Amino acid sequence: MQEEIIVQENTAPADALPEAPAPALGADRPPPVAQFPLRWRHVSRFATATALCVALVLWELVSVLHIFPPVALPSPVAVWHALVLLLVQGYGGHSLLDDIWISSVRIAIGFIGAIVLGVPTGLLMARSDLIFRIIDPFLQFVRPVPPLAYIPLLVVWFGIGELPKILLILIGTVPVIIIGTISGVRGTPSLRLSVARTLGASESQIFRYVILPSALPEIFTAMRVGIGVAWTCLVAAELIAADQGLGWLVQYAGQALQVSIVIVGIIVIGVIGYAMELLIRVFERRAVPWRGHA
Amino acid sequence: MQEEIIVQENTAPADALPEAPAPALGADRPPPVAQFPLRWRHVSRFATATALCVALVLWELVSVLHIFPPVALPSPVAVWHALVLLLVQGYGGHSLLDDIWISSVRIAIGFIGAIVLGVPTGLLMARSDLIFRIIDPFLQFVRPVPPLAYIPLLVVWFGIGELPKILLILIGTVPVIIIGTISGVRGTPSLRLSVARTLGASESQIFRYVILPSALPEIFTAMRVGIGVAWTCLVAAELIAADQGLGWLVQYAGQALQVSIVIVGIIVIGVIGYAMELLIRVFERRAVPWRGHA
Amino acid sequence: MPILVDRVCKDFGPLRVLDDVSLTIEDATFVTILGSSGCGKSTLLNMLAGLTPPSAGRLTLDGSNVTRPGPDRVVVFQQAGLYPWLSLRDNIAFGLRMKSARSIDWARVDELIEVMGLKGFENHRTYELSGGMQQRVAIARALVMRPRVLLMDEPFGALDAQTRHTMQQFLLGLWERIRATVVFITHDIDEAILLGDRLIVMSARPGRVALERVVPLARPRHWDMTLDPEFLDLKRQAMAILAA
Amino acid sequence: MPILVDRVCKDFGPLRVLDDVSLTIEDATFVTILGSSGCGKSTLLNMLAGLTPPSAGRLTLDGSNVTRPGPDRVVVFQQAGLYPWLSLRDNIAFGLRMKSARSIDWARVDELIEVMGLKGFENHRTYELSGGMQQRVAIARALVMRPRVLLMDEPFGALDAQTRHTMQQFLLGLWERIRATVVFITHDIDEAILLGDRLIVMSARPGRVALERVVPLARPRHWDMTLDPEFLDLKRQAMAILAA
Amino acid sequence: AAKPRVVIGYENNGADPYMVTQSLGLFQKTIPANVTLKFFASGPAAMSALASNSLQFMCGLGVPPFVAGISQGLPLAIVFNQERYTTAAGIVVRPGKGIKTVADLKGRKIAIAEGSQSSFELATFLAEAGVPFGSVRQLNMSPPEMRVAWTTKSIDAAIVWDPVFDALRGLGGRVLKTDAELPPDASSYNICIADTKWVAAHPKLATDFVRALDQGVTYTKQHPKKALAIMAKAAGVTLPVAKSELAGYQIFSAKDQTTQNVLGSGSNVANSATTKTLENTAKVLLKIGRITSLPKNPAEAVEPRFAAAAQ
Ligand SMILES: Nc1ncnc2c1ncn2[C@@H]1O[C@H](COP(=O)(O)OP(=O)(O)OP(=O)(O)O)[C@@H](O)[C@H]1O
Ligand SMILES: Nc1ncnc2c1ncn2[C@@H]1O[C@H](COP(=O)(O)OP(=O)(O)OP(=O)(O)O)[C@@H](O)[C@H]1O
Ligand SMILES: [Mg+2]
Ligand SMILES: [Mg+2]
Repeated sequence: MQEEIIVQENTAPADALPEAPAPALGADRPPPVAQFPLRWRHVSRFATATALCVALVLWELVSVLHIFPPVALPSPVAVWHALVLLLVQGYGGHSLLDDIWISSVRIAIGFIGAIVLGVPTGLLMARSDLIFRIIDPFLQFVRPVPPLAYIPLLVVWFGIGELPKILLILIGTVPVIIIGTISGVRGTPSLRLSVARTLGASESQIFRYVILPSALPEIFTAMRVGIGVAWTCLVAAELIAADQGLGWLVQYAGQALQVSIVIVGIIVIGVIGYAMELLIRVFERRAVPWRGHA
Repeated sequence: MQEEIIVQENTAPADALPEAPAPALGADRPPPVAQFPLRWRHVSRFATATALCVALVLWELVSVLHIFPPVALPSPVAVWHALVLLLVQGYGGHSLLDDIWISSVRIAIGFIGAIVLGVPTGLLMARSDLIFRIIDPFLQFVRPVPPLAYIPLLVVWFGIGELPKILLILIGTVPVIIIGTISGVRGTPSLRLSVARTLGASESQIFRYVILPSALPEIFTAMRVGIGVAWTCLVAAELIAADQGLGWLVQYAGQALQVSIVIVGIIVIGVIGYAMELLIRVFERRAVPWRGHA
Repeated sequence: MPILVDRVCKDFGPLRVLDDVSLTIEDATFVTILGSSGCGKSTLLNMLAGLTPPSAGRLTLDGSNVTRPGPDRVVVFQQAGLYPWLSLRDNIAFGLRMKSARSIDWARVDELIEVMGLKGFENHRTYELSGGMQQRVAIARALVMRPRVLLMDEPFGALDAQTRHTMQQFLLGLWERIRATVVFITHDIDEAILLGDRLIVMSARPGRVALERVVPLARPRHWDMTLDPEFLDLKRQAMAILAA
Repeated sequence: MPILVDRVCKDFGPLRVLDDVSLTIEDATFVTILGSSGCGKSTLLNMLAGLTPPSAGRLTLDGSNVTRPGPDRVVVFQQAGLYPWLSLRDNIAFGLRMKSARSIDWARVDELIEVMGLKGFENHRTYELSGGMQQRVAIARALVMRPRVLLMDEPFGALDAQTRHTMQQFLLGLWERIRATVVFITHDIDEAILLGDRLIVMSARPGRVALERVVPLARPRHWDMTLDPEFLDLKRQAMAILAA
Repeated sequence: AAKPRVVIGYENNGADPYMVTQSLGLFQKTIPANVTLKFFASGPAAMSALASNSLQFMCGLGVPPFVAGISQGLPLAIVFNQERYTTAAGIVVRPGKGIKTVADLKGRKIAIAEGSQSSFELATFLAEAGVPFGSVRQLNMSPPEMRVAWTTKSIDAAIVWDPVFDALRGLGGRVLKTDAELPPDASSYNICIADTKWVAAHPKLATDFVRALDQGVTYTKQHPKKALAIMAKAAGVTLPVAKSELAGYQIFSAKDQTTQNVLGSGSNVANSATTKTLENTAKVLLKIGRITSLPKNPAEAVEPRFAAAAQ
C-alpha cells in the first residue's frame, strides 16, 4: 500500500501547481510559500483504503440482505472461512500455498519468456519492413484466437507437462509485448535517430542505445497490460492436465459448486496480480524517470 | 493486403535513407538521384504472401507425413472441406455466416463500449490522484481474474441474454484501454500542458485539446491490443447460454473432437481479428500522422 | 498589470537557482532581462507564469498571489512547444479557441500570419516548419491573445537579423497599442536596451538582480539609437556584469 | 574533407526549398552560411549529413556520393536532441561510446564539460538543464568526436553574448588544431564573418547561393576586427542581400 | 530395465470408488510402473492428450467424447466401466410451470451442457415421449451456471448430473426423470478407457490397472464409512453430499464387467449394454451433427479381456 502511494506521487506531472485556491490570508512578508494544500493529500492517501472498505461493507450488506442467492455471491464471512480452511487444511490434497507457488512460477516463466521473446521481435519488426511483413500476419492472426481453442494443438505438440502450460501463457502475452514495443519504436522522435546516426552509431547500436530506451515507456505499459493477460491465460493453461495451481483451484472448486473457494481463488489471483503490477511500476519508475519530460 | 502495404509505407520514419549501398556507377552530371533500391521493395511486397504460402505448404507436409494424428492436426484439405460444409450446410442448425455476424456484433458492442468507458476513465484517473486511488485497486484486481471465473456473477446480475456476453467482453477489454490511456496521458510532454495553461485553457479544455491528442497514439496502441483481448474473451462469453457465434462453434465442435471445424473457427476468428486490426490501423494513420515527429 | 517579485528564492534540490530576487514592475512597462545562460531567467518566468511555486518569497500580480497560470498572462516559452496535431493556423488560434470556440477572430490570426512571414504555410504541420518558423508560430500564438501581461523567453533567438528586426518593430507597435506589461528575456544586449523601458541584468547562478536601470531612450525607438552615448553607457554597464 | 554540392534542388511536395545550389568547399575550411529563416539552411545541412536525399543534383564528400550519415561528419542540430535517459556526461560521451565503449577518453569529455561551463552538472538529467545548457551539451557531444567534417546549425543561438564569445574562441582554437571542414549556420552576421574562411549568403526561399566570398581577415581573429573596413564592407554586402 | 511410465488421466465426477483407488495410491501399489495421474477438466481435453500418446489410460470419461474419438479412428477401447448414473443425473423442472411429463418440455427453456452425455439422454427421453428434439429450447451452459441461472429463474428445467442435479433439487426443483429410467443399453456411464496399441504391448500392466480399480470398489463395499470420508476429501465436498452422490451411481466391479449388463465377454461383447450404448449414442450424435460418421465397429472399442484377467 505504502509502495503504491509513493509510486503515485512520483508519476504525477512535476510542475503541476495545486488546483485549489491557495490560502493567502495572513500577509506578513515574506509570507510562507503557498504549497499543496494538505487536506487533499490526506483524503487521497486514504482513498484506496476507504474505497476497499466501502466495497467490503457493500458486499456484506448485499449478501446479508440476500439480494442474490449465496450460490452466486457468498458473504465475506463465508469466503473468509473458506480461506482459513484452504490455508489450514488445503484442498484436493495440497495447501493453497502450493497452488500459489506453482501458478506464480508458471506465470513468471511464461511472462518473462514473453518479454525476452517479444521485445527483440518487436524492435526488429518495427525497424525492418521485411520482417514486419513476414511476422505480422501470423501475429495478428494468433492474437484474437482464444487460448481455449489451441489447447489441443499444444497438447499434441508438447504433451501434458509444464511446457504447454507455460507456452500458452507465453503465446497469450507475447503479442501484447510485441505490439507495445512496435508502437514505442514508431513513436521515437526522428531527431534522436538522426543524432545517433550522425554520431556514427551502427544500426545495432541505434537499436540498443536509442530505440530501446525511447520505446521503454511503452514497453513498460505493454508489460503491465501483459501481466494481466498472462493471469487470465492461467485458467486456460491449467485446464491442461493440471492438478495444482490457482487456475485449477478455481476450475475444480467451480465444478464442485464451492463458490466460496472459487472466490478465494479469484481474490488470491487478484491480489497476486496486483502485487506484480505494483512491482512492475516500481521497475518502471526506476527505468523511465524521464517520462513526460522528453 | 494492399491496404496494409500502404499503412506500412506511411508509418516508416520519414527521413530514413536506404540502408543498401546506392548504385552510383554511371556518373555523368548531374546524376539521377540515388533512390531507394527497387529490389528490396519487391521482396518486401510479396513477403507476406510468401510467408503464408510457406506456412500452408509446411502444414500440408506435416499432415501428409502423419507426424501428428489427424484428430490433432487435420490437413488443410480437410479444413477446406469443413469450411465448405459450414458455409453450405451450416452447423448446429445455422450457417457459419450467422455465427460470424452474431460474434462480430457482440465484439463490436463490447469493444466500443470499452473505448467509450475506458478512455474517459483513463483520462480522469491520470489527472486526478484521488480518482486514481479509488479506481486503481479494483481495476488492478479485476484485471488478472480470468473471465471464466466471473461468469456466474454476470449470470446472476444480468441473466443469460446478450447483456452478460457483451459485458464480459467489455470487462476483459476495458482495463487494457484504461492502462493505455493513463500511460499516454503520463507521457504528455509537460511543455504542452504549460502552453495550454498559460493560454487560458480550463482543465477540461486541456483534457480535450491537449491531453487527449497527446495520448492518442498510445490509446490507439491500446485499442489494437484490446481488440485481440476482446476476441479471446469471446469463447468465455459464448459459454453463457449461447447457441450461436464463433466462440460457441469452436467450443462445441471442440467437445466433439471435430478438429477441422475448430480450425475453421480459429481461422475465421483470426481473419476477422486481423481485419479489425487493419481497420484500426487505418484510423490510426488518419488520426495520428504526427507520430514520431513530435 | 503591476507585478511584484518579493524576496523570491528557488531551489532545485540542493541547487539554489534564484537567490533573494525582488522586482517591482509597474503596469504597462516593458521590462527586459539579460543574464548568462543557466542563471535562472526561465525559472523566474515560469514562476511569474504560475507554473512553478517559489521555494521562498512571494510573487504577486495586481496585488494577489500568483498561484497558477491565468489567461491574463501569456507566455512565449524558450522552446516553441507547438501542437503537432494542429495546423500552423490552428496552433496560432489555439488560445482564442480556448476563450470561445465560436468567435475566433480569424482576421487577427491571418494578419499575424502575414506579419510573421508565414503566409502560404497556414495548413502545414508544425514538424514541416523550419526552426525559426516554429518560433514565429509560438510568438504569434501568444500575441494574438493581446494579453495584459506578456512573458517572453528569448522569443527571437532562432531568427535571422532581418526577420528579428521586423518582429521587434511589430512587437513594439503592438505593445504601444495594447499597453501590456511585458517581461522579455533575451541574450542580445542591443535588443534588450532597445526594446525595454527598464533593463534588468542578472548575475550568474544563483541568479540575483545585479543591475536595474530605466532605459534612458525616448520612444519610438529605432536602430540609430544604438550609437547614442546613453545607449552605449548602459550597454557597457550590462556587459561588465555579464562578463564577471 | 572537401565537399561538393552540385546543382542540388530539394522539394517538399509542391514546395521548392532549395533551387540549383552549387558549392565547392575545400578541405579544412571554415564555411559560414547566412540566410533568412526558412530559406533551406537546415535542409542543406541535413543533406550534407546524409539524412535526406536531394530531389535533384548530387552531393559528394571526398569525391564519393553522400548517401547516408557517416562517422566522418558530425552534426550539431538546431534542436539539442539530447537523450533524456542519459546524464549530461553520458550524453556528451555518446559518440565516443558508439566508437568503442571501452576506450572512452573521459579526460576529453571532462575537459569539454569544463570549457562549456557545465561543471557540477555532470550527473544531471537533460531536462533539468536550461535551454542554453542543453545547447552546450549538444555542441560538446559533437566536438568531443573531433570529426573531419563538422556541420553546425545555429549552435550558439540560445547563448548569451559572453558564453557565446567563449564558445567561439574555443571552437576556433579547436579547429586550428583538428583542421576539420566546418559548415556553420548562423543568424549573427558578425559571427559569420568573424569565424569563417568563406561566407555564403543564401537568398530567401527557394534558397539559392546569393553571395559567396572569401573573408578577407587574417587569423587568429578577434573582436576588434569587427571595425575593420573589410569586415564592414562584407557585412554591408551580406545585409543588403538579407534585407532584400 | 527401467520401469515403464504409465500416465492416467481422470475427471472429477464427485464421490465414486475411483476416488478411493486414487487417494489410497492403489495404482502405484498395484501397477509395477512409474504411475502419474493427471486431472482433466473435460473429456475432450483428455482426448487430445490421448491422441498425442501422452496418456495410457483415462478414467471417469463420459461416453460421447469417447464415441467422437473412436468415430475418428482413434485406437481406444473401454477396459473398465466404472459406474452407471441412476439417481445422480436426470431432468429437474421448476415447480409451478406445469411441466408434468417429458412431453410438457415442448417450448420450454431447458439448460443443457451441450455435447455432454446430456444431449444423448435428452434425445433418448424425448424420443421415448415422441417429442421432436428441436422443439425444446435448449440453453447451452455449464453445470455451475445452471445453478445460478436456476436461482435467477432464467430456466424452466435442466438436464444435469451431480453435484448440480442434487443442488437443484435442494433449491426446490422437482425431478422429472432420473437416469435410472434409461434402459441400460442407452444409459450414461463413467468409463475407463485405454490406448489399445499400448495395452496390446503391455497386457500385464493393463490387467494391474483394472485390478487397482477393482480394489477401490471392493474397499468401498467393505468399508463404506471410511470410503465416503476419502471420497469427500478428494472431491472437496461434505460428507452428506458425497453420500448422496455415491448413492446415485450403480457401481460395477471387475466381476461385473464381463456380464452382459456391462461389457459382456467373448462373442457377446457386441450385444452388451455398453456396446449398445455406444451404438445408440453414436446414432444420436450423428443425427444432431456432433459426429460425421458412425464408428466402424463399436464392439472393437469394448475390451473386457483385462477385466476378465483381473477377476
Ligand atoms: N526541473 C529542474 N530540476 C533541476 N534543476 C533545474 C530544473 N529546471 C532548471 N534547473 C536548473 O536551474 C538553473 C536555471 O535554469 P533556467 O532554465 O532558469 O536558466 P536560464 O537562465 O533560462 O538559462 P538559459 O539562458 O540557458 O535558458 C539551471 O542550472 C538548471 O540546471
Ligand atoms: N519535412 C518537411 N515537410 C515539408 N516541408 C518542410 C519539411 N522540412 C522543411 N520544410 C520546409 O522547408 C523550408 C526550409 O526549411 P529549413 O528548416 O531548411 O529552413 P532554415 O533555413 O533552416 O530556417 P531557420 O533559420 O528558420 O531554421 C521551410 O519552408 C519548411 O517549411
Ligand atoms: Mg532559459
Ligand atoms: Mg534551420
